[in-house]
Amino acid sequence: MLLREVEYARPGTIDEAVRLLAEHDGARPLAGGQTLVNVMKQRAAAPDVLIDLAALGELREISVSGDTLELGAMATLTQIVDSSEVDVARPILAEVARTVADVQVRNRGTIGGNVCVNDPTNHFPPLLVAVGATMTVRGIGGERTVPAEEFFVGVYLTAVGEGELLTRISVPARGPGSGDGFAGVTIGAHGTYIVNAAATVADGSARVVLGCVDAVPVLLELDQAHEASARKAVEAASLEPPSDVHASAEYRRHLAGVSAVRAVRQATERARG
Amino acid sequence: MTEAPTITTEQQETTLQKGWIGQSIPRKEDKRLVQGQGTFFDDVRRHGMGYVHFVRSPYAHARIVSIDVTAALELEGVYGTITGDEVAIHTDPFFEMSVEPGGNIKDYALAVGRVRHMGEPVAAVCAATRELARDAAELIEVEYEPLPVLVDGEEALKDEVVLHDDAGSNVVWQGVFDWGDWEQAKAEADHVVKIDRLHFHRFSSTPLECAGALVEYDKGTGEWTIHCNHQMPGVGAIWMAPALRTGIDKLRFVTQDIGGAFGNKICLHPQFVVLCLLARKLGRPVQWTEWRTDQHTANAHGNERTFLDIEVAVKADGEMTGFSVRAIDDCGAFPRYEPLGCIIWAQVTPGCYAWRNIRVDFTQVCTNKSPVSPNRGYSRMQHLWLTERIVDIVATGLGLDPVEVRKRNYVKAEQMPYETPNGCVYDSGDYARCLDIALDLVGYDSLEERRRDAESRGKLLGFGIGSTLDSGTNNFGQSQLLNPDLQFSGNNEAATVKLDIFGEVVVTLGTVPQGQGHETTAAQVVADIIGCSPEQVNVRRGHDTWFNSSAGFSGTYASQFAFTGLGAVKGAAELLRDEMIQLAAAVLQAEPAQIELADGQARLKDNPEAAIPFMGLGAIVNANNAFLPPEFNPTLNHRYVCRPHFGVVDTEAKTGQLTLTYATQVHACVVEVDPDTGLTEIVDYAAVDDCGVRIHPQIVEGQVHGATAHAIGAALHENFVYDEEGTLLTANFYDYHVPHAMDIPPLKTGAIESPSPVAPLGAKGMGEGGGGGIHCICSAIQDALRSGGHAVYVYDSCNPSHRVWEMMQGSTAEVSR
Amino acid sequence: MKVEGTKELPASRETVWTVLNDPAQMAKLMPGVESFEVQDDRRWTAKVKLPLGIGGLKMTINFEKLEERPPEFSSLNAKGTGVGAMMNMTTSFTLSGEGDHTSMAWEADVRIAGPVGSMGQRVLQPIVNQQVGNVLNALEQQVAAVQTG
Amino acid sequence: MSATPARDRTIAVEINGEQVELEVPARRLLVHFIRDDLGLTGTHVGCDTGNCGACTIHVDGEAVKSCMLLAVQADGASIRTVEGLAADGELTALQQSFSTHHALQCGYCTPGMLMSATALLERNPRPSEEDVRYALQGNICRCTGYVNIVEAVVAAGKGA
Repeated sequence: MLLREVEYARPGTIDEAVRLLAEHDGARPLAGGQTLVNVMKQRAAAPDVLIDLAALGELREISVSGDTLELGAMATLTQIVDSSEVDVARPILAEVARTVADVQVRNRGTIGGNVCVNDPTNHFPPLLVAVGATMTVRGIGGERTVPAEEFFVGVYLTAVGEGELLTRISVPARGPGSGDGFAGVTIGAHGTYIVNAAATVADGSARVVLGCVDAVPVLLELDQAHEASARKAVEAASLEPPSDVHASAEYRRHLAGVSAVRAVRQATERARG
Repeated sequence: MTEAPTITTEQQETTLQKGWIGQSIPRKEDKRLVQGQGTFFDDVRRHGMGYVHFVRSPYAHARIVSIDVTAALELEGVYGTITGDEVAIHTDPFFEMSVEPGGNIKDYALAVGRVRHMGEPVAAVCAATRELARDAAELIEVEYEPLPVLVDGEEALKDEVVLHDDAGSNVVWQGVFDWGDWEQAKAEADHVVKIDRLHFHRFSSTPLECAGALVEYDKGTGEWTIHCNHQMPGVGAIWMAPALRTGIDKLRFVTQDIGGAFGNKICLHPQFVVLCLLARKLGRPVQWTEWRTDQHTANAHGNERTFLDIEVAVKADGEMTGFSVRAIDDCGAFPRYEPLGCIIWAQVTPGCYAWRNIRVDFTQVCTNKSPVSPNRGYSRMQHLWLTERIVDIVATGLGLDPVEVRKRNYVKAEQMPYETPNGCVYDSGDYARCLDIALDLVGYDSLEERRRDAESRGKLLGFGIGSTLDSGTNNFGQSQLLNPDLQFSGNNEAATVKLDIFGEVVVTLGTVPQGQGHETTAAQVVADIIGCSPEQVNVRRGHDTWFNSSAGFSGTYASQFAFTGLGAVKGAAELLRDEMIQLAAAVLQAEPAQIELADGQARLKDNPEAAIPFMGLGAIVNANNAFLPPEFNPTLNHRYVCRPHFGVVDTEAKTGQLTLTYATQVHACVVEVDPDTGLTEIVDYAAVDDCGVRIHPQIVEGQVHGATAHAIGAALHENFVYDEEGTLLTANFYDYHVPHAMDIPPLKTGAIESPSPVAPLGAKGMGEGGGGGIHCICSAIQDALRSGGHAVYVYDSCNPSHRVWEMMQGSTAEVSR
Repeated sequence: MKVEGTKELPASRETVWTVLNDPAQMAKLMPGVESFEVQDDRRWTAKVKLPLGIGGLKMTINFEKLEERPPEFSSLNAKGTGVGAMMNMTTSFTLSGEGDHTSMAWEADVRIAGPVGSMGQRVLQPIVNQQVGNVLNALEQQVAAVQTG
Repeated sequence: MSATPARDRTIAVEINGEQVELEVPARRLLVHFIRDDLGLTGTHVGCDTGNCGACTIHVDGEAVKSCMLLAVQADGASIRTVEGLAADGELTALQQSFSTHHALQCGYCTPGMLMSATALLERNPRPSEEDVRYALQGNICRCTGYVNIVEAVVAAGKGA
């Protein structure tokens, strides 16, 4: 409950934030803090300097440009739930955001934080891979983009390097005849996922992404958006999920199949309209 | 004796009209609590206080090689430290209740030489701020040498790894209870149903407020004041004073508002002794707040119990005549309140049933897990789960209807009061009627229709019943059935009631309320007796040893407030009433029989104009008493100790009145299991309660709701699971999932009232419940899985999705007949 | 938790042995080493910060060589102390192969005690796998560097 | 707020309508700032992982868990705690409803529940039972089984 000593700064611009991150060894960006502060309370991880991104208003913006939904990394989950842009462009994001933790956490927790933490049970890593999101990362030398598929590197590890900042997540708007689904099994209603699966269906094919079964989201591309092919793809993936108190590896493997099928079913139904 | 019970359901509510008693008046506690004006222990501040942080063992079992506090002491703002070595010098081990070998265990306030469970405190540090105390705790270097770890109760019996060298065995207590004639019942049975193994898991009520205290030491008097949330200070003092080598008069416990306790705040004496030593050593008030992870790893788990080699004697017509079982109770690293759990279950030996021949071979062992402590439904819940599992497994195995088999075997209303094979007396009740109401509430008639509907949606529907008793008012004499040398028997509770100068009615309690609304119900009782409104009655918040209203067993536990707590209030109020009448008679120059107390006045029954307000009575005695005759010396200040009568237990036959009142709770539920995931959803739920006279029906219903939510959590999620290294895997609310608002289905409640013939107000204790929700959910999951073609018996009390799924894959307990 | 595997390396057993048994070279294999101190030829200490996205996990790790049979087998014990966690790892490797090819069979038994052990169970396995992967990649590079250098 | 990292900060917050300025260590949680530094002990702590919601307060009108924020993060914010609900001593309809419906037993979770429910009612003055359960998901109560809490909030919404 009681944190180690830490230094705190609240820069006013993104450039300043990036500079501070680069200048200070052991500096971490602080977004909503709904994971980071908790981890610091356990003293499990202890950043030396927190760079609070709260004052960077531009990182909170949600907008649509052309066929792309642009989410500022500091957009809160509540913003995403309430956003009419999200509702029009890619409603699955709001639908999933609505089931993350609870109101209080959604009020503070950000989409950028959710993906940068990359806890294997988090909602957005598999979803963003499924929808083919692109992540924009800013460093002292400038900006680069990383496809979501390459963004998640390991447990608690992403492509965001030391001294860098995730600034924007770009999600293609849902096209006609396409559909998204999300399914899984949680511990209690809206609780931590034991296994989850996100699916997008377009033109008869599907992308299914499994969460909680490996260090990073597992992408399965299906030629045919069928429940049976989803089941087969999960079997073929020879998953070796971790065991814990909530699920054995075997049970997780089974749930991966069930979740994939359910997500594909939902996505297919929606693709049909 | 027994009036026709009244029935209430959600829709319609009728209550006994007896003045204030029986009315759901607004609680006196609420106004402060809804404004954040309650005072909980962590809200108490003192000048110069220091914050304490415990250094805890990361290992489940290890030898402590060395502890170095130097670096911690060098940190600026650190006031001091304490280690096990100092504790061993300045205190004696806590009193143990067991006979040998458990009685030889040495339990100190901090680990001495060896740690026996993850999270066990090995040292403590006190500093100027909370954060600094934790910083300093990190600087205390402890070197451990890990030892082999024991996490399984059955394994413990082998004594290959022994936790306590002083005991020489992991067995704390062992004994056989043999009532009736099991062998004969078995010989005469038409079926003997055998169940190899059932397991009741570890969980606890995890009150939202963790434990803690602020302790002040008065050097001049040698007295400690402990501002805390201990729920049983009477017994806490009995543990602490001898350990601290002082008298009970030197320990003052003060509680105010308490954020729930459920039995989990009974075994706080080890930490409190450390605080007492630190307060004395450092010469300043010290404060300790337990954090959730500490609470989960090292405070209070419920007893884990494994039932082996169960045999049940059943007649051809479905009558069950007895059962035999071997029980292994795992109490964790230290017995503390144990081995009382080895006997408390015997208050409900036959459960709700008329079994006459029961044999229980009971063993309690230590393992490298958190010590246990009483937990809502303490020890009886485990046993009631056994009886309900037996009934459902027998019914399923023999193809009997679960409702019919219950009704056939329940103790009948006309048999009340009913003496159990071990000499307990079920005072009143009508179990079959409670069951009928519960069935009605969950729409039992339409069950098969709903089953088909669920199947059409790919779900397996199941129905289950949990019939339980909440035995209230502990006879401490039952401890003599475990250890005949113990000098404990009976029970008691105290209260005072006084009338002050301006007519204030002030009540103090020995009980330690934690949400049960004692201030309100005590005021209702006093108001009815002395004739005023509950608003006029000021019931002091919490417990204070200096109130002089505590007795040896003071506290709030064992579902006994309605009996002992209110019994004490009633006794004191009646003494006050009698004196007020005498005083009024003297002043009004009338006979006492002519006086009535009503509307805050003492007046002549036949001439209400001739009245003295309470203020007048209070002023006469306290401030204007010169005219009273010398031989008449009223005090208007009365203390009463309620001492229930149990009689003496028979230590040979192991029989006796172990408790006094038996509230009934019959639960019924309908669940839907998802065969693809093993997830269970509760789609209908009803709890029917019969606790005799309900002083405050709304509070009673609230307790029923709360006990049900605990049971639902325990049945589906809450589980303290250890890995083989003794690491607790569910040390926080992430992994130890307690139900939130979306997890609890709408609960239907019903009630009947079978007044207790033995309780002072006809009211039975009922707060604990008997874990009815666990029983009925296990029962319903079994029904659901069997309806899906899985020939399984639910063998564990906790059934999260993975276990249900595993059962569907074919793993189950062995049952034969 | 036990993890094991084999790694094929395009170098002689002697080269691989040298890399694995020289504390200074070994330090380069481990992730997030901040300082490294050699007590004697059997014992050394490293201060590491495991680089996790949520902030580094700091640990002081004491290594002790248990057994060695050059150039075939070596085992060592590593005891790590960090806040909220105690790590205890016993690891060993067996080298085989001829000429410029070495096959390394390795195994490790990792135990984490304390609150982090409680909290981290579902991620521990992937994290350990990940760190092992890093170590093996680093080993490959280091071996290559020794060969060319 | 400065962009130079520092271990201590002087922060200014408006709390229940009053302006406060105080130096705090950067590591101090907002809940401890509120309880220990400001003495507003109505906000409670029930866990150490952000699950229980006993510490729920409003920051700039939104319900948040004050154990998952640093005090320095609240610099410049407007805060409302349970003490700010019945500022004039007159219970709000929701507080009254909690008492009427016996929506509290020990009262420890109550301040957080009230803050979550108040935030809900401000956004949605007539919530359904389902809305209420959804909005209170982040608040654990171990006494009531939530039945009466849900009832109390629904009733407060209906103006009952």
